[in-house]
Amino acid sequence: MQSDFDTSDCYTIEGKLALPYTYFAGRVGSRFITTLRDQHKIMGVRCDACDTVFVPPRQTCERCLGDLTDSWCEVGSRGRVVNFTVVRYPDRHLPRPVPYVLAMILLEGADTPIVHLLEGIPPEQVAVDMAVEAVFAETTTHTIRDIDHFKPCDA
Amino acid sequence: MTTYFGVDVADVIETMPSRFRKEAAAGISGRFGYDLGEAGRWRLAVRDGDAALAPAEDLDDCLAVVATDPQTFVGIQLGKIDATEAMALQKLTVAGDRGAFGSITRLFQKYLPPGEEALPDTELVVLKQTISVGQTFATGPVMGRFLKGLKQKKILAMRCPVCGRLQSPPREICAVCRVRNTEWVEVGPKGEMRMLEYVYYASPDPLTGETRETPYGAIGVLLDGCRDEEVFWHLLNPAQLDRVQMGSVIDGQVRHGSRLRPVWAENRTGSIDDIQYFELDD
Amino acid sequence: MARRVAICAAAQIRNEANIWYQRFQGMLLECFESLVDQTGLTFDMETGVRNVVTCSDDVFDARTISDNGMTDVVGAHYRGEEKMAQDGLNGLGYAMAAIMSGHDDLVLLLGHCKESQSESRHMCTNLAFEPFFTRPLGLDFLSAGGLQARAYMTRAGLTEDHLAEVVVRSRRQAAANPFARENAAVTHQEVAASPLLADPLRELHFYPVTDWAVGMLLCCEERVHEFTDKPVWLTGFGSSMDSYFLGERDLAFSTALQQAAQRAFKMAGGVDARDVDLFELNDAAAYQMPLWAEGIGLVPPGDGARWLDAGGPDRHQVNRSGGMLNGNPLMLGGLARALEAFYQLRGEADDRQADGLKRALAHGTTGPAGQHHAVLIMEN
Amino acid sequence: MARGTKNRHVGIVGIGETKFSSHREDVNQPEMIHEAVRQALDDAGIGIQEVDCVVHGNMELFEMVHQPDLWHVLGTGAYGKDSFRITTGGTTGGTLVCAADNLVASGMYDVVLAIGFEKLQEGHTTGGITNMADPLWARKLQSGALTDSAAVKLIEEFGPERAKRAAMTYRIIMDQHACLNPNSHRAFGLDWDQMDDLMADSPPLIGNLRLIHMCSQSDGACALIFASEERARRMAKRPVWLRDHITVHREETLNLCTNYYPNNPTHRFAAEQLFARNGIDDPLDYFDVFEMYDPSAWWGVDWLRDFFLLEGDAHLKLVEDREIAIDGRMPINPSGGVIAANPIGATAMVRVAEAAKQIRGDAGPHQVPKTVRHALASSFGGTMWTVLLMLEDELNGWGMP
Repeated sequence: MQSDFDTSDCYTIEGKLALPYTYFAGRVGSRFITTLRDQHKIMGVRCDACDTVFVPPRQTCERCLGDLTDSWCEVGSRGRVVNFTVVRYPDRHLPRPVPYVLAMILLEGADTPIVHLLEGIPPEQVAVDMAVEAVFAETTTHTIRDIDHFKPCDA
Repeated sequence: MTTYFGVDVADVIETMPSRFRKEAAAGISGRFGYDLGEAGRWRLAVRDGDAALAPAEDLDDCLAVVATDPQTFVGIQLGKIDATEAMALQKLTVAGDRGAFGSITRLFQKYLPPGEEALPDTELVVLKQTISVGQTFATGPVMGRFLKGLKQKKILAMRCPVCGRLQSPPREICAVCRVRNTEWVEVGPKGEMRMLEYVYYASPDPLTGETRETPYGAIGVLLDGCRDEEVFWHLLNPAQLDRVQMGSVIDGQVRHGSRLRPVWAENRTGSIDDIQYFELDD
Repeated sequence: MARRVAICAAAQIRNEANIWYQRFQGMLLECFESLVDQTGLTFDMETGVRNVVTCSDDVFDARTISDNGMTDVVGAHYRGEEKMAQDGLNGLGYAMAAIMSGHDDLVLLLGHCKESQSESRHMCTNLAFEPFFTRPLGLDFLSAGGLQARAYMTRAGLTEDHLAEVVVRSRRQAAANPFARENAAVTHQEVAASPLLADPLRELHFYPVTDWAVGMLLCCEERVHEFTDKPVWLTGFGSSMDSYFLGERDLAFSTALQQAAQRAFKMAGGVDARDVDLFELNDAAAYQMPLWAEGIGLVPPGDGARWLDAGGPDRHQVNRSGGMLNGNPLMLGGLARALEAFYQLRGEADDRQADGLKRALAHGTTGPAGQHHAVLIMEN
Repeated sequence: MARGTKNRHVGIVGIGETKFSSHREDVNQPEMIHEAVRQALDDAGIGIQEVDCVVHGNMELFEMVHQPDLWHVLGTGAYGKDSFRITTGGTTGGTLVCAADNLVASGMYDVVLAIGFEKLQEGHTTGGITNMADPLWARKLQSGALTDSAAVKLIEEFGPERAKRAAMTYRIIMDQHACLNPNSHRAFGLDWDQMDDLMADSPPLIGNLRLIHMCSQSDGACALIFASEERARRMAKRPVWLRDHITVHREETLNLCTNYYPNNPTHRFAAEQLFARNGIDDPLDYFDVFEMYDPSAWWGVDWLRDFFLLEGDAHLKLVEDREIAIDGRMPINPSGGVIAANPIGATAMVRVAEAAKQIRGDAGPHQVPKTVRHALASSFGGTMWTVLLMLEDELNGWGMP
């Protein structure tokens, strides 16, 4: 602050940015979520032109704009950790009390890793390349958190 | 009965209790009327998570009554007709407590014609949430001084040093002259009604996330000491919405509006709420 | 060939942790008044400013159409105003186009962001993640940075010591910058002991909450003499967008930045990083300075650690301002880089002035872990 | 053009518009955007690899996705390309067109794809617009973009009977146009014999502004492809040239009684400036069609006077004589306009898209019957902001040295 700035009339007022929202997953996203919810299967989409299996799914290939609507393939519910971080700052938007692990997990059969929660192991023991498997949620949130978390498993 | 969009209107009505989502209805009770023209009049009684539907001649005891023709009713149920548009066209009206009726309509699962099942791959996933992030809004020295004035029941304005325009609430600058406002003056607190926005439409207040009560009147008051379009924006006592007269100036012809005075809040903190609203200064 | 474009003047307030005593309008007005004082610019419809480009953000301002609140304080009443809703460096790229096209002779550019206003800037950046697959996991720009930090540090052999050195240097450089956020000087030990936020990122590895406002006047070649005798020419601009999902990017090497830089170099007449005398890179976190240096082609891919060990940042004049790491708000990190390059190229960088400068590069990023990059080449 | 000359000419070579609708549960945001992008690319007969730069805009608090162009890269085609995100409230679609024009004319990019969209079903539109107001004062008072100030003004000047009839006449003509446009969100099939009932009985929103007068809340996207003259001539059968554009904003504080404001209305100011610098003396005579951003029937009627620089009741007469109908002297919104479909971030771009289609002569059932050579398109947003754009079927030597 400049030293000559007169702040005698300055103060702050608390408020919010609070508005209701309704998000639609669309046909492709919905199929992924309902399959996850009802069958505990994780689906990907395959772009033949880019020779890539993408998870999460998308209707259009981001890279070549090819239509991927009907190019579903199932990927495994097991995979390996390719990267991770430990979230240690508490905040209201976080799904868990800190600390918790956010890992990038490459599922069997997928070419692109997804980010998810890794639990069942102390954060300091998490390592790249470890094998993990999905633990499915008991109640649906209609999001990727129908996988509750991933946990370590035998390779 | 008749079919619309290939669906028997009776089936839509009679499946209402079975489509009622008990789990979502906790704490909601009341009677709601459906006046469906040639498809009859129906009363839906909701209590403690249960719903009962019965034909009824008299719907006077209902919290809200929706009146529409059977075709529109079925169309809305099937998602073929938009309810808001039906209202715009007068094909659907809601008498009584619109808000309560709105909450009831959300308690039914979507109607599916016989033989159609909700297949997993046709289900379209929806995520409803209110996003709320706390904010600390700065007043800065200009708005701060104005808001502090309200604490002392004073309405302050700033005057442009070039064109003399008054602004209240004040701005740091006069947009027209592109110079800082420098001079403070006290205006009002009484004034003349210039403009009334009679608001029927209830919408959420983003500062709280709550839905506003309607009707309310947002008003432009020409405070004493101000001229032309230097109006002050606030609320009108909702009980006086139909009693005020707007003023105007057209081609120099002045027509005066109702005289208004502010009603000050008892506990004033230096915010817009320090004035509850304006009311007629009889 | 389109006409050339120059920045003629710049103004800013100091970067601060919490400008609780000013509305953003007041912050912008100080910059606006300074630009008018410096240049005598007018808003005459024939010869004055008719177009203002602003940079701000609806979520950080908690305000739909955030530019609506500032029309008066940026002089745009009854004139044009267009809001760049990306890092402000893109605003400079767009302002260049508006002048080169012939549509405008002058463009006033003003930006602001008050990170301190919201309860948590991480809640704001969490909203940049879509609602079904990423937002529910609590991802935000800090945790995305944690993931990128590990990926890059592994690839380039970066250690905690390297990060500490970047932070210590940033604080040292910023101490010579009177408009930099006031931060305590720190030691390597203090950096290494600061709390972990998103492993391997520590508190001091990530840029602090900052409020700021800035403004510039841009002008076509023909009329530069009306406003300054020290124009800084904008000679190249390029940007590029990477994949959205973090898993689909190479977090350890930014191809988008490489593309953005190549486009900017090409436009500037086919130069490359060796032809640039000073670099300002948008390092929201300590690991990003070498990562972005690789992206623009200053450092071979994967050589970040060796480059730091060899004193690369000082040798190549990288982030003499202290960088974003010392504290600039999101949305303005890249614009702050261009501002430093502007002062350096004019020889007005006080105690941090570099010698013999002809050409500088300013870099800006938008999105988590640098999804979108913009590169601007500036010359005196 | 400004005071100088345009560095090079810019043509619209591809047009894409989704169907507009109150609900698009079947697609997410990037998927909906992609529908328009795909159409525009196909219309231009090019692949995404020919696009150099993507310009994107909407209002992010309507859907609450921060910096949504980052996510939307899944549908926009911006991957690996230069891209900008530029927004100006309701005028966003117009601003994106101005931006694309500047970006191509500058020589920085040869082919630019501009995308405006909104998925209003995903948020609360009125709440979202209310949130544009100052948090310490007006946010408590405003209710979205709903205002009957234009009604008050017209009623004061021309009396309630004439004003209300003019607004409803305008409304019915727009609905008749909307019925011709397969992309319309709302097309009721209103008849002239419903006029009295609608004037009396449509649910009131604010004062004399009734639900029937007001624009819809729509989902939809619009994409336009712009190319340099050289590329455009090779690409499109018939490029539509963007001649000039002007943007006029005004201060945040919006006083409700504007009829004695010392400044012109922004729309009028924009029109005066734009027409003067392009040598157009009589806009009503010069232009063949006008796609106006008309958020309500009241505003539509009121603004005709400003955009065509009319005096007295000339604008009312245009409406009363139905000269604004598709086969009239000055067809207004043959598309049905904003009352028929309003995906806000796309709306202003749809005006340009529709004006361009009229010049190409391939608007379909809502093609204006006469030859269209000169088209005008407007945008509205913020607190009475204007973007006004001129489109031409021929270059005619304008704008060059």
